Amino acid sequence: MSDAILSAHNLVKHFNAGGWGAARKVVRAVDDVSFDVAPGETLGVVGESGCGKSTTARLLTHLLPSDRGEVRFRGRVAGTEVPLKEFRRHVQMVFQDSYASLNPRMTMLDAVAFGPTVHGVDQPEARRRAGALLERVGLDPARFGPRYPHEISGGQRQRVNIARALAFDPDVIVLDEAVSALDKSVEAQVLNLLTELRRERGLTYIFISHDLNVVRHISDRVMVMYLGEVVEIGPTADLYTAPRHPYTEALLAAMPSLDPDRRTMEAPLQGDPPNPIDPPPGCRFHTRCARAFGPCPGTAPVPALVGRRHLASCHLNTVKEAAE
Amino acid sequence: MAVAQTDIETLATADKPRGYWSGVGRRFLKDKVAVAAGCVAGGLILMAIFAPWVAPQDPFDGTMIRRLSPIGTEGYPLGADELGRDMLSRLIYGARLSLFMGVTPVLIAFVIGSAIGIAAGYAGGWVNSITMRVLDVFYAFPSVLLAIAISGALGAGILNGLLSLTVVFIPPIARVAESVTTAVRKLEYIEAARASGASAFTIVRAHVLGNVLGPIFVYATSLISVSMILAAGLSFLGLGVSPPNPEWGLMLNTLRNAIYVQPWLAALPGVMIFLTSISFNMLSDGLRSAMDIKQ
Amino acid sequence: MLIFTARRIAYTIPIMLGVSLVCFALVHISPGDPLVSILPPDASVELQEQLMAIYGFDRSYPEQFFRWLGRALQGDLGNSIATGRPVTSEVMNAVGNTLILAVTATIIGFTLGGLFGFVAGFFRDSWIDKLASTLAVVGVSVPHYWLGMVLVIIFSVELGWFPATGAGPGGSSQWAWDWEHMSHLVLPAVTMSVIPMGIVARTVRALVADILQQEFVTGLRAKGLLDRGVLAHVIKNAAPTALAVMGLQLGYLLGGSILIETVFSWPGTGFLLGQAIFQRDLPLLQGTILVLAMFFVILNLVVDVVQSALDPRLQRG
Amino acid sequence: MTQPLVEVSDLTVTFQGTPPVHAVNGVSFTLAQGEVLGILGESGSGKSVTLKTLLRLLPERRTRIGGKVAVEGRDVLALEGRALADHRGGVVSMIFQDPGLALDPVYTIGRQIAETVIRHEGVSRSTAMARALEMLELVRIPSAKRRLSNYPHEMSGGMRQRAMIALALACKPKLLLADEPTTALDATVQIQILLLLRELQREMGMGVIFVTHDIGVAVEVSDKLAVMYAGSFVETGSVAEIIRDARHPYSQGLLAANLVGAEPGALLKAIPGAPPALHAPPVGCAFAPRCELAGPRCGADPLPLWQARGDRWARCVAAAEAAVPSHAEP
Repeated sequence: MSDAILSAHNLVKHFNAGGWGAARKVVRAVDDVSFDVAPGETLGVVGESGCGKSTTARLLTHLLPSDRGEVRFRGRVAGTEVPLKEFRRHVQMVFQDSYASLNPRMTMLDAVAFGPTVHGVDQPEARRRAGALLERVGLDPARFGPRYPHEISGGQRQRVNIARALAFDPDVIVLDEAVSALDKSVEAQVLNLLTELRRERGLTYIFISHDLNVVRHISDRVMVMYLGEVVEIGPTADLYTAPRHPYTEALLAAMPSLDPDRRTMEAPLQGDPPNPIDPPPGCRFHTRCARAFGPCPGTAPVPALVGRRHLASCHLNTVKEAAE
Repeated sequence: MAVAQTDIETLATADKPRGYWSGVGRRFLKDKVAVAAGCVAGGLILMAIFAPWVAPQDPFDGTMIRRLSPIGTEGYPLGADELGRDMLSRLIYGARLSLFMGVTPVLIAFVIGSAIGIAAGYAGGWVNSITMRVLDVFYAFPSVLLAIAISGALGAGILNGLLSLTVVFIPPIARVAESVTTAVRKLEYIEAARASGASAFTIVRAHVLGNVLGPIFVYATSLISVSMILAAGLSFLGLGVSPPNPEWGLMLNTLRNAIYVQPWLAALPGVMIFLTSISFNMLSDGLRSAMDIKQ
Repeated sequence: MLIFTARRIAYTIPIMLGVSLVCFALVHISPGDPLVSILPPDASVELQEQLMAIYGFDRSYPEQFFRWLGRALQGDLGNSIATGRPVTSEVMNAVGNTLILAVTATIIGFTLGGLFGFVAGFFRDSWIDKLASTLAVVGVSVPHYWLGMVLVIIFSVELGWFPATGAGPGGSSQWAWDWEHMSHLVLPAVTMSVIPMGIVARTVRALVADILQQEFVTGLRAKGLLDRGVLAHVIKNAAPTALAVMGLQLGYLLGGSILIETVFSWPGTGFLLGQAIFQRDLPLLQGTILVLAMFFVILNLVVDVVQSALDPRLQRG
Repeated sequence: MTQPLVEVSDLTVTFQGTPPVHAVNGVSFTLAQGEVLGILGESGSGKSVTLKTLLRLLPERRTRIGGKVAVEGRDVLALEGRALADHRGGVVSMIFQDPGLALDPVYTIGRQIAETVIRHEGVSRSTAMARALEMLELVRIPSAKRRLSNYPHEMSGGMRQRAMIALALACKPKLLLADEPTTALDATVQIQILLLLRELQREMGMGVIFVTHDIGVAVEVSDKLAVMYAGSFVETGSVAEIIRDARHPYSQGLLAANLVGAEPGALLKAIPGAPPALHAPPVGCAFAPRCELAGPRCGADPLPLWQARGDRWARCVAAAEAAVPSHAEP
């Protein structure tokens, strides 16, 4: 898979959560995360709060420095082999909070035009391009161009944020819960826009969301994270129909059923996701896993191939005695 | 490719785009108290500028015959001071030094304090920690004490007074600037700007300054009132401005011994300090709510 | 809690060091020779050098600082140039008087300010709120030394109810809790209370208004609490912050009493400072300011610790 | 016919201001004892406002409420003072979207529950504390006894919501109002809370009104559904009827947007536009500007109703016309 457009290699990010010396608490936000994304594909990333989705997004886009590991763009290490400024042109990001992601003192046209001017495009040309992009995301530049963020709706703001990312003519866009704050009917509009743009421009998406329905709809492959680690990654259809990690199973079973005759009868997991400060040893999921056995508390499972492009980190797939 | 075109949400708000400042202006003008306070403050400033034209008498010209004439004396509507100088003219001329001594330190501290605070706030990390710890030392002095300590050590004089007040106001302004900048720095539009590949300098210029200077400025205006009281207080103690210059705090000091003779005359300069201080305070409150800043 | 207290104390030490450095520097930013006020104008160069050596002014700044700090830690702040008496005893005598004034003023100011602020915040936008807010603005805008003069004019000069100056009959500087002394306390304490009253009223109003807007208040109403039940919750939520503000105000008053003490000739630290400035008595100025600033730093420490003990939300460890 | 638990007729709620907001515009429904109604709508549809009216939690001075709201036959809009306070928490109680905000941060969980019990039942403090413990065990909080002395911020999100439920049910209310109680929770926690609510509802036999924007959540807990748009119910029916046979174009669009039966990767059938701002009460069908079936008749006031049963109807011209021959009887 050396033809990946973007790949993460053993990314690690820990945060200090206070305390000194032996009592020092460390949030293991992202711990040894590796994956790659093929050109033109959409990789969905799912997981609950504290699983490290958003930190992964910021590591991928180099908005946060990683403690260890590297991000490669077309096989070249970002930050060294690809200068950061160039890397940023290729990999863009859209955030969850459409309002906080726009400068309240900047008009929409200027917000979209800002990026290209940073990369040396002159002001009139940048504004012309910005106008065209606003048009493309469905906002009349004459009406919306001179507006400020508080004057437009959440859906419109998120369109502007998408236009701003597009202004770099990027190859990859990381969407961090980009549609989660929107109302369902508006969310559908923005999802459609994303689908169209992807077809039109051959974009690669990394689509982070807690909504398994949306991820299933938009992704080619899905990556499931738990407490800072990747537990399973595979083609959407395989992963949703035949998950190979008990946590993925639980997540899917926790989805409300949408069928009044077949309501969920039992919660797949009890309690809340544990705190990523000092996660359990061995398999991090073993404390909540109904099928935990011998090796789980002691040995951390390694990713194993369980199908075509389908990896899962679970002893159930690799250890023989699990069959009994 | 017109599919998305049909999905557009209708425009929810008014049809004319409005900038931030026009909204602030509209809200401010609706606030009658703030507008009135603004008019008084503006009037005082004009009075200071045009003192020679407004004042009926020479503020330095006194004669012992008129000394401590009561309020309402013919030709001297507000009476005369302990050296027989026209009170009204001295109050009018007093606006010059009093306003200058009150406003200048805040302006200088605004420039220096904002620079320190914004730099520390945007840099974050240990740069921030060290800067803030140093400022904490100055915070460990009550502001009145610090002002008096410094100008007490430096001795009387306009420049020493200005200097000590400036030193007093830099730490609080820097602290506000730091907290506002730190809050802005964590917002996603700054992350988005970083994701554009812009340099720190460009980001501060294009995205940070516009969003932090407003709140810092409003905070600084709220200090003008404190500064007026403190500046006059220094002169009242014999620091700051020296005689025979007309300055409200100094006038209050020299007239203090006259409270058994002409009590209300002696209190007049304080009325001016109070008026200035309260109008700047209300002006600042009005600005704050018009700009929707939570303190 | 213990860990927090220990850490907070550890954090205070560098601040104290910085504060003493600033106090030390005061003497050295002062223009002219620090000995000028005690030397006779025709002093010989020898005498001058001799005195320089006695006071240690001939050494390097860091050396002077640490020698001075070492002595200060042992309670020796030098001698007053004007009176020749030890600064420490002068300051300690005055601190007691200032404390009486400041604590009384804080109690008056906090009671009234808290009441006004609470009522204003609870009945937001009513006429009571407008009145209380106006009083608060007046409180923070009024030049308190002038207010002191006005009170003297009204209650001493015009009505003759209270004495205008001093802390006791016949210029006595020994405080006692009798009527003679208390009547001297009334005017300065009321004058001084105006500052914390305004600030406390503003803070409490904002605090109460903010608490009332939080969703848990809707939750309290939703579970059927009556107004007085809700009130109890609001008070408990507001108390830690309000008490912290009160503590800080007490500190400000201790340090900021100089103008009011000057107006009323109250024999406290402020009055002492006024004398030091007037006579250019730098050791006295330096010592008084150091003691007051240390008081303030320690008060801050106590306020922080008490606040974190009272407020379960502050999970400091 | 027995008296319904809740009877709301022609409820209107207007927030005064410049401009005013007509948040609820003529909502009517009834809820029987022990029934669960899900109200489904997007932000600004007026679903939470409708809910809060049942407890009179809207700011009195800025709100105009019209119509009739009765719980157990008592006129809620006429309650004052102590009677209103007895109604709140005693007869009707509520759980909120974010228990981290809805619980008092400086009181322990035990005290907050006990306080409610003392207020409504006048029992002693120790009896009330015993009840609090009982309630925490009922909502299955592990080591409940220890949790009594916890502050809200010391608990996880799911635990806090359980504690909120314990608080709401402490005085055995007849009606529980739930305002998006699982929206802020993680998926695996959400389903636990939904199941708990379902179970407690069945055990205690109370009526529940459950407001949510998530169809899946509504399906898991509700018997009946009402779809709300621009301050009005546009369609009601049993859960199965709404999911399988939605008649109102907005309900259909909402189902499509929730990806019910959507083909992966394909474009969705999205509703264009955005909801109206409601500065004036809507005339005719508020959804018409976004509706592909809209015609001139959609401006009619009152709008024609398609109705199959008392509580199975849709307020839509197109639905009414399409169904005229087959659904003649009420």
